[in-house]
Amino acid sequence: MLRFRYRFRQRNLPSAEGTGSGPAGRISKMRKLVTALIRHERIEGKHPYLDEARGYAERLIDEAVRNGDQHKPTMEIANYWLLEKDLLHKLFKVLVPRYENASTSYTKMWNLPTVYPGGGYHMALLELRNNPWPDVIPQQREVKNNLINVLIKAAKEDHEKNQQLTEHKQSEFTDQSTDTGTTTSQSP
Amino acid sequence: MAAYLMRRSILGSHQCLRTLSHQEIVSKFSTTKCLGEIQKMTRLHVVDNSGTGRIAEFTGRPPRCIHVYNKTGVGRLGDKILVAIRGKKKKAFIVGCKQKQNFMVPRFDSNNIVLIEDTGMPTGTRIKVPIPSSLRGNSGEFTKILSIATKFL
Amino acid sequence: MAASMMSWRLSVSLRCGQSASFQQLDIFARVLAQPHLTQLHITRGARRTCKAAPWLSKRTVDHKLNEEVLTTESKEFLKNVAIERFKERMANSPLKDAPAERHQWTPKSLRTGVLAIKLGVIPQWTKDGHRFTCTLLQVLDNHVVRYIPPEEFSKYPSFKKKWRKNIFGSLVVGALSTDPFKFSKGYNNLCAKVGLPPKRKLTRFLVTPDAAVEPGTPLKATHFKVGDYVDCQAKTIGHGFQGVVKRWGFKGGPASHGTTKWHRRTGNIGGGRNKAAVWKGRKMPGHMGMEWRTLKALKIWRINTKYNVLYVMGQNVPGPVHCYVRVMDSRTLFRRKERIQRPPHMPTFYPEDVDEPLPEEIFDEEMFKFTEPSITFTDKKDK
Amino acid sequence: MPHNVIHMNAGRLASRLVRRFCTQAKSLSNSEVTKKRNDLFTKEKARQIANISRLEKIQVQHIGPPEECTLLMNKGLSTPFNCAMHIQELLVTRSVVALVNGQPWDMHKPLVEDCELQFLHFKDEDAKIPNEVLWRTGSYILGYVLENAFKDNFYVELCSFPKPDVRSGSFVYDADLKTQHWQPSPTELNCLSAIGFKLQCYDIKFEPLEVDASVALTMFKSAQIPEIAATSATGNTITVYRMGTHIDITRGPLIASTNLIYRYSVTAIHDIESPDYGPLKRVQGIIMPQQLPIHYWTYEFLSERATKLNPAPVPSLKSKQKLAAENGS
Amino acid sequence: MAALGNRVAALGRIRLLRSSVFIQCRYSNTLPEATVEKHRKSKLAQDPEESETESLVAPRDYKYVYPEFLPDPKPQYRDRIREKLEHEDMFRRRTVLKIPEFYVGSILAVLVSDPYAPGKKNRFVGICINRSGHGLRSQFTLRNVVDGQGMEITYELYNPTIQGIEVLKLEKRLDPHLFYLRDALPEYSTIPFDFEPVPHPPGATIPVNPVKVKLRPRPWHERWERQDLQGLQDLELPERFYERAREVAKPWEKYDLMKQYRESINDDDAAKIMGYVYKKIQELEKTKER
Repeated sequence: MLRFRYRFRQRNLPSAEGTGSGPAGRISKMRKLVTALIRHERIEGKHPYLDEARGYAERLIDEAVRNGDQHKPTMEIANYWLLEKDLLHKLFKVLVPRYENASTSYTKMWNLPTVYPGGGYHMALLELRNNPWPDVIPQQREVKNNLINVLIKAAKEDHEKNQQLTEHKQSEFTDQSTDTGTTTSQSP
Repeated sequence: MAAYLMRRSILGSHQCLRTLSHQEIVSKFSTTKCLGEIQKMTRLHVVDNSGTGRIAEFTGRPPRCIHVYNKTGVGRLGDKILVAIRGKKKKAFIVGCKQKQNFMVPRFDSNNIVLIEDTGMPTGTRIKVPIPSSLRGNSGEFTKILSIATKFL
Repeated sequence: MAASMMSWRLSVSLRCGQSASFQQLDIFARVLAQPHLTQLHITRGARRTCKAAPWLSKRTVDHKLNEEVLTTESKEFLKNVAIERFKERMANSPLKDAPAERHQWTPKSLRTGVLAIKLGVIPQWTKDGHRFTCTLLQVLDNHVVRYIPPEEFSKYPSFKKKWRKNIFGSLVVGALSTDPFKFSKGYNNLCAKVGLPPKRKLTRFLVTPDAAVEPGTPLKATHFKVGDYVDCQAKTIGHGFQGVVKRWGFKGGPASHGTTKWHRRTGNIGGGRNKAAVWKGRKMPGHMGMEWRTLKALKIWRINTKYNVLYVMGQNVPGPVHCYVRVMDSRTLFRRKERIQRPPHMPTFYPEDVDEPLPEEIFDEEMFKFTEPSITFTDKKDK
Repeated sequence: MPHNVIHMNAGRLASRLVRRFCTQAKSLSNSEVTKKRNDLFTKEKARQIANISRLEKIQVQHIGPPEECTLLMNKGLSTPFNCAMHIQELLVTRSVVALVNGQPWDMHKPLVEDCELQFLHFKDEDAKIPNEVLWRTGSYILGYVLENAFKDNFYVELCSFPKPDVRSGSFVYDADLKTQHWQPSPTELNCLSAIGFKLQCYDIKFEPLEVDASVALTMFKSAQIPEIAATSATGNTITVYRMGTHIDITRGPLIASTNLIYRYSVTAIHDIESPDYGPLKRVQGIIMPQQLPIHYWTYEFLSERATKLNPAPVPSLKSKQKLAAENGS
Repeated sequence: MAALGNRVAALGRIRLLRSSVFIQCRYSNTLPEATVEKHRKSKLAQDPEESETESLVAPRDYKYVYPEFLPDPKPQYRDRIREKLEHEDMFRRRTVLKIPEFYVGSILAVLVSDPYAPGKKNRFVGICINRSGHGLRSQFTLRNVVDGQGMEITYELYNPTIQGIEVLKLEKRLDPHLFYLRDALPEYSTIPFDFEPVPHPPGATIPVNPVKVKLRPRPWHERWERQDLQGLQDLELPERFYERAREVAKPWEKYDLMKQYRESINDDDAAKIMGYVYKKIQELEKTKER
């Protein structure tokens, strides 16, 4: 199951490999991109192309994680998608253990600023999760100690204390009421 | 326009030609599902035992629809149509369609008709193939067709 | 956010005539610097506009307010506090009770509708084996947010001239409760007045005063009865700018036979002679879809009280799956006598009205229930 | 100077005591007093600047982003604010306080020796010092609000405010409002809040000035001043802060400018009873900085908590003397 | 003035952001499915939906035994509650009518109520050439040749007029559909109405009928040579047909993982649905035993 928001309809990318390359050109381009992604773990390019390639890469890793390298059809698929055959080893021996217990998507995508004067494309960056490269967005400051969070934390402690108090009171109250209940029931 | 119509006619005819002549006459055109519907110039298959129908089929010139007596121009089950058969105009009822049908209603491999006279009496005395059971709900002239049917499905 | 802050600041400085020796602010110059307030005229007046009217207070707030500054722990705590408070208020609110005065239904009274969500289309069968398709509409978490009586409503700027004055009040119904952190104060307070959490979507129904519902009352699918006829109003699927063939179903031209550049064109758009003009209402290319459309007089075949789902006749309720649909009593004169004999719940259904709780599934009499044995036909003569 | 000693306004305790025992014929008003203090402050500041006869240079080592550098500044004249102006505009606009040799230092307090300089702001990972400084500023501004909010025939006497405690949820100013039976309505509280809230529109600097105890005495006529002065580093000086025209005693530091404020509310006014000063009003408030935009819901939730009576100690002469004695020893 | 500068800069940023907001024009006034799901279980709602009990793990072949329970894979039509209500209806129907396991290629007899038939019943026997549809819409098509006339009837699986479905011969064929029987010789789809039921022991594997069908010469309904069909004999066409078929073939579709994903219910969802079906089916069997 894909764990990112994919498009309901695929982009046809009619000129993926030159004008008129058609669906065959599209899939060939996708293969190159997926191979590059598995090889380098972080690639940069035009947004629509990477967005399409992302789905294929995710599905490929997903199949590999599900079925392992003993499953023939999976191996056939991997053999098709990875143009450089040494990557088969990487897929099954490096990436599968890495993503075995993943609960999120296997890849991440970032929008890059448009270059001027570029080709007018939206650029993007596609990477595998937990790759060895430095983070795309550096680690953010800790916000734990800012004024708002300090105040909220104190309020939370207060709130918990109050709740305990009220619970305590309620339990006393219910004890009394049950007592009275028993006495009234006994009286007749 | 003439060429257009001619193409239509040949398209419509191939099915019954095939049933008749045992694949001797083969249309060179590809066929599509949507043209299974009965409209003007569609070749049809006579399923009663009338002599006219039998001869028409035997000579390789099966009847063709030249008018559909409804508003849409597309003949459905139980519709009355006008056919050209053996150089004459004759009326007929549709008792089986090749096009897609509703659930529970049979779809046939050919467009079947039963010829009737101008008086409304069927020309034949027996229908050789099964006809849809849903036609039994029809009333009026059609009851005479039902009376000569042998099998309903 | 900035704009609302600015106006607030403006009001503050006007209200408090504090004689400070500081240099006075050039407030109006700063207000004019707000794009939100100066570029308004462009956004309005189009047939389809995605933007809210500028005089309405801003609905949502910048997500950074919560995302960048707060820790997840703080966010969770605040959310829990919000849930606790609203639960408490909703439980204790005296407004939930039935209003003191309840009127009888008359043919002239107009009840409120509900704001449902379209779930999809499934086939169903009648008892005589006839197949039909139903649209499923879920009434999800609907509440009456406020009621404005006719006299007051007639003075509203949004009151349209075509409505007769002092006859219809306005009843605001909200659907889908959500946490208050997404929205601005002005928007939150609309619901907070009656102790409700802010609603994701609000809509307004015209009602007659005798059908007014107390604000804070939840509306369920049981607002309607099985066998009622309703109107469904929703926004259709957008198709963008389309030509006449797709938009109006024109025939276009032939594909071949020497045709050049005349395949999907509209042809002549105006007559000659006396009427040498293009008449109004001429079907032309343009934006298709994404418009409010009403489908009228749809029968309610079945109600699921557990999930609050209405099974409404027809597969062509406007809009895609998961769109908002305004469902209200049909205003057509369809089956009027029947309606008088069998009046609807007035002003809405209250659980106190019935002795036993309603069953999970309510069916129309003519409808086939799947628990029944297969349909068998018998001769009419036998009966 | 030990920083975390009692952060109090010496207030006008003495004047209050004096008036209590020697009835004055003439009634005072806050505006008159303010004017007088401003004159004195301006005069004293001019005098101090005139004392610097020749310019001496000091080396200031800046630590932290955007770059580490050494600045050559004027001794006794240049402030951390001036240093920030040499480095980057961001530091000028967002810095709350400076750390000079590891000690909190006002942005507008002149540097006196070679030092290491660091700028702090509210989004720092450890924002304890800026938070406390802001909380103290909140109390200081409460004083400004109370002195300016009332009509001229009410003479508000400010008493003191305790050490800032952020976790208590509110900051406090204890004062004698001369209206014991007055319970402010929510609208009136809003009016009070608006005075503080409006300050954010202006870039008013908080100017610290160290004055001799005698000068402070003429400014505030307080018997407490010598005691507070004794706790200071030199033993005979008092730090006075001016914001616009408002002058108050506090040990500081305070934030750099009023435009760092985002929201400011006076949340509640409680009655308290002091053993030495009699019945007082405890005014409470809450403040948020511009750098931390807050959703109104969160703010209202926090201000609701700030309406509860703050558990800070009630001002009394003995406690002050005791504390002063402890700090002195 | 620095502060003013700051705020103007901030305003500028907001403005930029606003201009870059993507307005979804096609589906306006509509919520994403995830949002609707969130609101159904929201604690702020008047009466939030209870979280579902854990479903069982169904046997692997359930996906093929009960294919009609898998919903339409098009994401824009999917909704959990609609699917659930639909499934409930289907199970109610299954308590009344026994719907047996069958596949494309099996021989079935269907008994239907017919208002016009003398006994008000109508029976048809044929070979199942197609199964399609999802949920209550699921349908199957039977084909037979009666009196030399080929005919097909499409039935809805959950139509209440169906009185009984009997599997006369349970088997599979080599292809997912058998539409090519329309162009085959009639003997391949001729089944007598008194076809004797072939018993199938419960639990046994479903036999696959390896019969290869001989087609009549062209013209055909479709270009069968272009489809990857296993159950056909050599088509005896000139070489140019095969050349053209090779030209238009799309061999990559076998490996187009996203295309397959979009056109089917993914494994996780299918497992969840089939777990629910398994649970319900077991309950059904228990009630029947009693």
